[in-house]
Amino acid sequence: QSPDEALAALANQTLSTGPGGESPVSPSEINLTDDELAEIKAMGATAAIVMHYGGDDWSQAQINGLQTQFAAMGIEVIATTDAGFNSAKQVSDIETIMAQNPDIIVSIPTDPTATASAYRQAAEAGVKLVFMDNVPAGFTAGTDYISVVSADNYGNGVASAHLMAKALDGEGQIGIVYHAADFFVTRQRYDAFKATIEQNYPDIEIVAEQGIGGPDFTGDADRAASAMMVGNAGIDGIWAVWDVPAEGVISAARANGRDDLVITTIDLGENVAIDMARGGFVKGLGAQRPFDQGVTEAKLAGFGLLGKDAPAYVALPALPVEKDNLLDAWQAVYSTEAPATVRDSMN
Amino acid sequence: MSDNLAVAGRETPLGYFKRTWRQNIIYIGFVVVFAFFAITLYDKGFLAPNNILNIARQTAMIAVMAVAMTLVLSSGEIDLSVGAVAGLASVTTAMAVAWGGLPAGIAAGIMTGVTVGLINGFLSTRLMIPTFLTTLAMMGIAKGTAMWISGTAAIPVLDRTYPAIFGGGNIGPIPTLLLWMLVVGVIGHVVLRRTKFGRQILAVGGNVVAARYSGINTSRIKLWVIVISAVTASLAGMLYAGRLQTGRFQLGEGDELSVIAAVVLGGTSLFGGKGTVVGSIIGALMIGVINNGLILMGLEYSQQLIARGGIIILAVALSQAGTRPA
Amino acid sequence: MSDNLAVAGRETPLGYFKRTWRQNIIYIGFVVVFAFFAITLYDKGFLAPNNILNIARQTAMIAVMAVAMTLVLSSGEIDLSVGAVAGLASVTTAMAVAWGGLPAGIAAGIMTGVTVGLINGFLSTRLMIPTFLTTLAMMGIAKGTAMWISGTAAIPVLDRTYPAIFGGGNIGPIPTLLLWMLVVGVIGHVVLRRTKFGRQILAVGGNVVAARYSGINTSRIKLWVIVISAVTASLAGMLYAGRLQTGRFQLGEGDELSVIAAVVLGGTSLFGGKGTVVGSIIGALMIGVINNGLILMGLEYSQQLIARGGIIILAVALSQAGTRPA
Amino acid sequence: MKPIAVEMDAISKRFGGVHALREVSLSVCNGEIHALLGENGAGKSTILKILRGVQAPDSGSIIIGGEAFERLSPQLARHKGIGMIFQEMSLVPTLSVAQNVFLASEPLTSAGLIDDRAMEQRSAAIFASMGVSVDPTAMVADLSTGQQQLTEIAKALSQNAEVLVLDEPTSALTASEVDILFDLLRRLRSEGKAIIYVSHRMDEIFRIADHATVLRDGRLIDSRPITDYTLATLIADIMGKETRDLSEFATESTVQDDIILKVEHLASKLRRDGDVSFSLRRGEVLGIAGLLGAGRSRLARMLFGLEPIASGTITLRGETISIGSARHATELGLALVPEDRRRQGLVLAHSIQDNIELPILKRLGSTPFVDRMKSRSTADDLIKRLAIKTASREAPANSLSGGNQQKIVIGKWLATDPDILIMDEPTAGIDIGSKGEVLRLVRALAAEGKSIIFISSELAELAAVSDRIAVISGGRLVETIDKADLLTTTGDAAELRAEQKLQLIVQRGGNHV
Ligand SMILES: Nc1ncnc2c1ncn2[C@@H]1O[C@H](COP(=O)(O)OP(=O)(O)OP(=O)(O)O)[C@@H](O)[C@H]1O
Ligand SMILES: Nc1ncnc2c1ncn2[C@@H]1O[C@H](COP(=O)(O)OP(=O)(O)OP(=O)(O)O)[C@@H](O)[C@H]1O
Ligand SMILES: [Mg+2]
Ligand SMILES: [Mg+2]
Repeated sequence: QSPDEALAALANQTLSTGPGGESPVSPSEINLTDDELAEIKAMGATAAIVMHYGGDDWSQAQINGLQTQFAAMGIEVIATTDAGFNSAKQVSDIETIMAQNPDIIVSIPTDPTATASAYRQAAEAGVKLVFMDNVPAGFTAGTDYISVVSADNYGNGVASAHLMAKALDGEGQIGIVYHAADFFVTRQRYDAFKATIEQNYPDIEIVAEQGIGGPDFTGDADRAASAMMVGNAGIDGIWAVWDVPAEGVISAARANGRDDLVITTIDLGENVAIDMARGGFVKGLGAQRPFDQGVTEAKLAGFGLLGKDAPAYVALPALPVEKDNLLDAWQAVYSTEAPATVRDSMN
Repeated sequence: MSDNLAVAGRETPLGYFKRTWRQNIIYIGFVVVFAFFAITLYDKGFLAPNNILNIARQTAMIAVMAVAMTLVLSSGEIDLSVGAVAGLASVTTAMAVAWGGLPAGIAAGIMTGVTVGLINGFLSTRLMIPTFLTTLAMMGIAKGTAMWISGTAAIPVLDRTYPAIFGGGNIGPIPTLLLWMLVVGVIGHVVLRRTKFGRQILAVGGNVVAARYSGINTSRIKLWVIVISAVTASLAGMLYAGRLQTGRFQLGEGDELSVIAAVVLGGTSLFGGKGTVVGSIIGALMIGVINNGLILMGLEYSQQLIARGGIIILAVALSQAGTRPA
Repeated sequence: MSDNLAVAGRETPLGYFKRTWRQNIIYIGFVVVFAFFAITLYDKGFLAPNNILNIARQTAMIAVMAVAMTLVLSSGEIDLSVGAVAGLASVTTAMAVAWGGLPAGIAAGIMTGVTVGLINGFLSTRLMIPTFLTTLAMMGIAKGTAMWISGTAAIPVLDRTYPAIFGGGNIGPIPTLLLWMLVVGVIGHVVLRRTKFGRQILAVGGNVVAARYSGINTSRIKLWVIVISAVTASLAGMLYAGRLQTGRFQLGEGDELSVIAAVVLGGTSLFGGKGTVVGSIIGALMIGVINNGLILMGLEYSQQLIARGGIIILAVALSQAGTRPA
Repeated sequence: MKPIAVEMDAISKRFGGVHALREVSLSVCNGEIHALLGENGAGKSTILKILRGVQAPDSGSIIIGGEAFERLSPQLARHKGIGMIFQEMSLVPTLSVAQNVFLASEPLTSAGLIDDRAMEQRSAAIFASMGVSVDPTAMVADLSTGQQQLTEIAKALSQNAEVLVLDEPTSALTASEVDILFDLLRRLRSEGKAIIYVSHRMDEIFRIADHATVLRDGRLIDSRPITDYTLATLIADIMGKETRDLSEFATESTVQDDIILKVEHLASKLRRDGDVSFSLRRGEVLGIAGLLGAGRSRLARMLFGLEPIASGTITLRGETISIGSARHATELGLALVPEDRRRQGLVLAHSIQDNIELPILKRLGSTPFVDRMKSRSTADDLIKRLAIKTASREAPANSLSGGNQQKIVIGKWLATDPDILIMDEPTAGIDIGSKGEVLRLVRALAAEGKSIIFISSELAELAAVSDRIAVISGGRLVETIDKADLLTTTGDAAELRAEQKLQLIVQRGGNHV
């Protein structure tokens, strides 16, 4: 199987399975009728968005999607919080929000165990919970929460691996810059990338791995990638766990004069898009669809309000992005046209 | 950081107020901020008993650490490792509870603090390395150790009693976290205000040479203060573990700045010699109230950050209007 | 933070060394650390010219901010907002470059620093709010503003000249970042050591009352120092923007601690009155060398954290062995 | 009539409830040395600080060169030619001597940069012209109190001021430095400079001053040419009552037979050429004399465990001991009134009570808690006993006048009720009335069977209070003189002669060298 074939196969399948092993449902199946919409509008419901980390385009697009869809459903967003990867802060955020008795909370847990009791309180207070990507420990779909919408992080990890292999023609030395914390989403990407490379591409050797801890993920990645290039002169490619660290890897490659370095990553941020458009270091990335994901989550929250049966696990397929499909991919990811900065860089 | 030429004599109440505004500033500021939120957010549940208890719960760990930090700053030192030590202690406690139950967990938490404190103290008082450097280094060491022994994963606390004692439960209507905060606060206040040890801490921070000339064993005092700070940070970590039923290296991350901010806001000098435990707790609560109120207001995170900074400055500046030291 | 009873009179070289070890410690420590890595990592490219340049490049922003921070700490103040201001300046610069090209970008970056500096300075010197609080509040405000105006997104810098000047390019074999570091360092050194302004900074930090009695306008000096720090932080932000061809609120996040650590490691007192710019730059380089060396060693992130803490302590303690002040 | 250099008219100043100055006027002429006198807390430093622009008056005006000002700033005062030596030395401890001397008036190179070399040379020249040796490159923090005072003097001189204000410039100086300073002042007077001089040493006033202004409780009492005064009338003006002078303390010896402390061949680790041996009996006052930097304070520090000892033995109550720390020393029944009240004696920002409490914490109750009642009564007792001028024991130490601060330092150590009390320049800055009080106290303690080591640069009081006087030179104890040998005759004249005799010995570094 060539990388291209593998990528084509990916487009129509979702590799992740739900927390309870549920097989994924496509977001196209999540729909509200006009009557239902009117019913929801009449409720005057309120919602809160509780994020794990707000510092990247992915989070913003997700919030955008949620806000857009909630507005369409006549639901007021009364609070938005950012825990900066800190579970204690997230628990506080949930508690604080509970003072306002929201009807809906859409959230991504930083840590499935640490935040469980706070979500449990919310669930017991009758709040409709919709999760992104991951679910607190011990929660069962249908009773404790409505549904979880996943971006198929595993699938994206696989996609970025195939893209790497494609750009390297299936052989070479690569390095990995991963997130040095046991965080569900980034861990899935890492596992997927590594497994895909190891199983499918025996001629690609992983010669260096380096974790980064933040909060300055760009700088951390810059230092890590620089050291990889110094320590392994023959390194051909570096994978970064999301676009913000990837920018650090770009900067390191530039500084070290490694114009031939191949970078693949996950998440379609503006900067990596520009680099890709210019024919720079970023040869490919696996994109999530945060805007659609947000829209889907908002709709599922509506299911909850109506008491309508919702699928336990909804997943959006991974979207492999290369220079060829960059502009279309942008449209798919953000529901807007790619900005001029990206379009102009295409030539 | 500004030089107050203090005023003395048989002074008027106004004069007294002028002289002590830095001590009182926090109380005025706290009342102003609280009143502001109570009015603007009265329909959003800010004053709901549960929300007030939430603020207390969310602030408890910071407040507990702030009590010890008051002693540290009063003695003219600093401890940047508290947040990381809390994280480490949450991990060691959780691992020990899983292994040997409640007593093992408590012992592991406390021992973490004692060990870290002795290392910090030894480096600072024997090798004369400034505490800023020792505790900054310790911040990395503690965080790294916590990541290492836990494999960066969360360690669940399955024991039922542990969370009930440390941070999870309630006694009657009162959260245990609130009790911990009160107990630690009262002890800290009495120690600093009423005991010989407290007097020595302030003297060492106020003028270390004069303290030595007065027959005070200055390095022993500093050692004790540093150990107390680390043990208290561990306690905070144990409370985190109880509250979240999890030990994790990220718990407490970045708390050092919040803790020091609470203490300085409370009127304790960064330069030593002056400290008030009650002020520090109010300082911590004020930060908690601001965080809570801004979320309830429905502000975005970026706006919350801006507003928080602005409110802190306003609260300090307002309480001080017309009381510029001569 | 420890009290050195220094010895005076016509002293022996050893006596001189003993008295000044805190100033020299960093140089010894730096050599020790560098030698250690040069030996253990000689087959891993540590000494490769490119790696050395990488270290310089990665350290440049910290070093630039450390120069100004040396002045700030010398004057007895502190600036916790530098990291966030660097992030904000990277955003404003990038936005202005996109809007009006290179000159607009430079103007926007500098203006960001001037504005922040004047606000910090005004609050600290007119309203007498301790700089710890003003700059902590400003840290939140600057970060929030950067997030807000950029919508938390990265702002790409597409202009080609900008990165060449600020941080991206090389002049001959030398990275411009290295030049920036050297230029700022030399200016900072001369200002602190050889100008009246620098002398007044040290006087204000050493004894603010004596400085005022000597006819020094102490609040003007402090205001200037605070403004310089903010402008330098903005410059660092502009360098970040040039190096990464992006403005982003997270750039520089957490740098304040690294910067202060570099300065304190360099021998500047947190309590004012004593500062060395060269030491601060060496301090920054030492942290850079340690970070780089530990990654080259192939340690895990958690192990790096532990080792970094340990090495800093060891370096300080070693350089000091046998020179305990009496 | 000489031209008036500066005039202060009806100056008032309050600190909280304290009236430091009430409508005080002062006018100083060119070519005149004008003594400003008054007991501790009379308001001398306050009016001078107003003149120097570092404090603002509540009302009144300052007239310099015909121009009237409501208040001055430090910059303006300096610009108007007013230079000042502050009582509480205003040096930057982290800068070198030369850097302090030229602070805010640094010589510049042609490139506009500070010329440190020139600064050092010029400071060295100033010290040379003063006839003293201070290393211009030394850190001020490392200087002894006396050397700091010389630096402060050099700083004021370097400014070439028209009006030179000296607020107790000699409190840490010995007779020879005082002589040098006086020569300098006379020269400046002849150049037409106006000099304001504050001192509690009456002999100095009559030697140098042309005119005297006396303040009491913030009020102007009198201002007359010095020739109008006798010692008795001047003291009466200052104190508001007749006071006895120092000779009266030459009381009966209370020395007992048993030796409580014996020191043999003591040398400091920081100065290994030292050699001090003496023995101290119960009930004895041992005076220590010496030139500036002779090592008197060093001896005190060694005995109190604050400076490491290179060689020699200390035998206390018949037991050879090594004193490891000040804490240990206090436990052994020693006490030290250190010479630098601001650096070593007080936590300036803390209250009087808190300062007094520090060395006696052990005694304030047997629990870990401080017995505040007892602490309060101790503080009140001492405030009364030493006539410390303060509104309350809660006032921070730095709100007191210099002399009153010094009294707290003495007080806090008296409260420890030591067997051996070491006093290093205890009367520095203390007014003439209180000085008598302190000396009386010392004799009273001796009568109780305590032993006292009394270090002083003021030979008159040394002669008055001591049973024996040890002379230290270059770290060595070169001579011990019995009081009886100094006082061959009785009465006022003999007192002076004893003092002169003593000075001769001190200057020569011993009789037999
Ligand atoms: N900063 C201050 N705050 C409060 N009170 C002060 C302050 N400075 C001086 N005082 C008070 O003003 C009065 C006059 O003090 P001042 O220092 O002028 O006395 P002085 O004549 O110089 O005494 P001494 O001979 O002891 O130096 C004293 O009662 C003192 O307590
Ligand atoms: N706390 C201290 N620790 C170490 N050395 C000191 C200290 N204070 C002063 N010195 C140094 O010791 C030298 C001797 O000073 P010392 O105080 O012993 O002499 P002294 O005769 O008492 O002089 P003075 O009358 O000036 O105080 C001084 O020149 C100074 O450099
Ligand atoms: Mg005075
Ligand atoms: Mg002396």
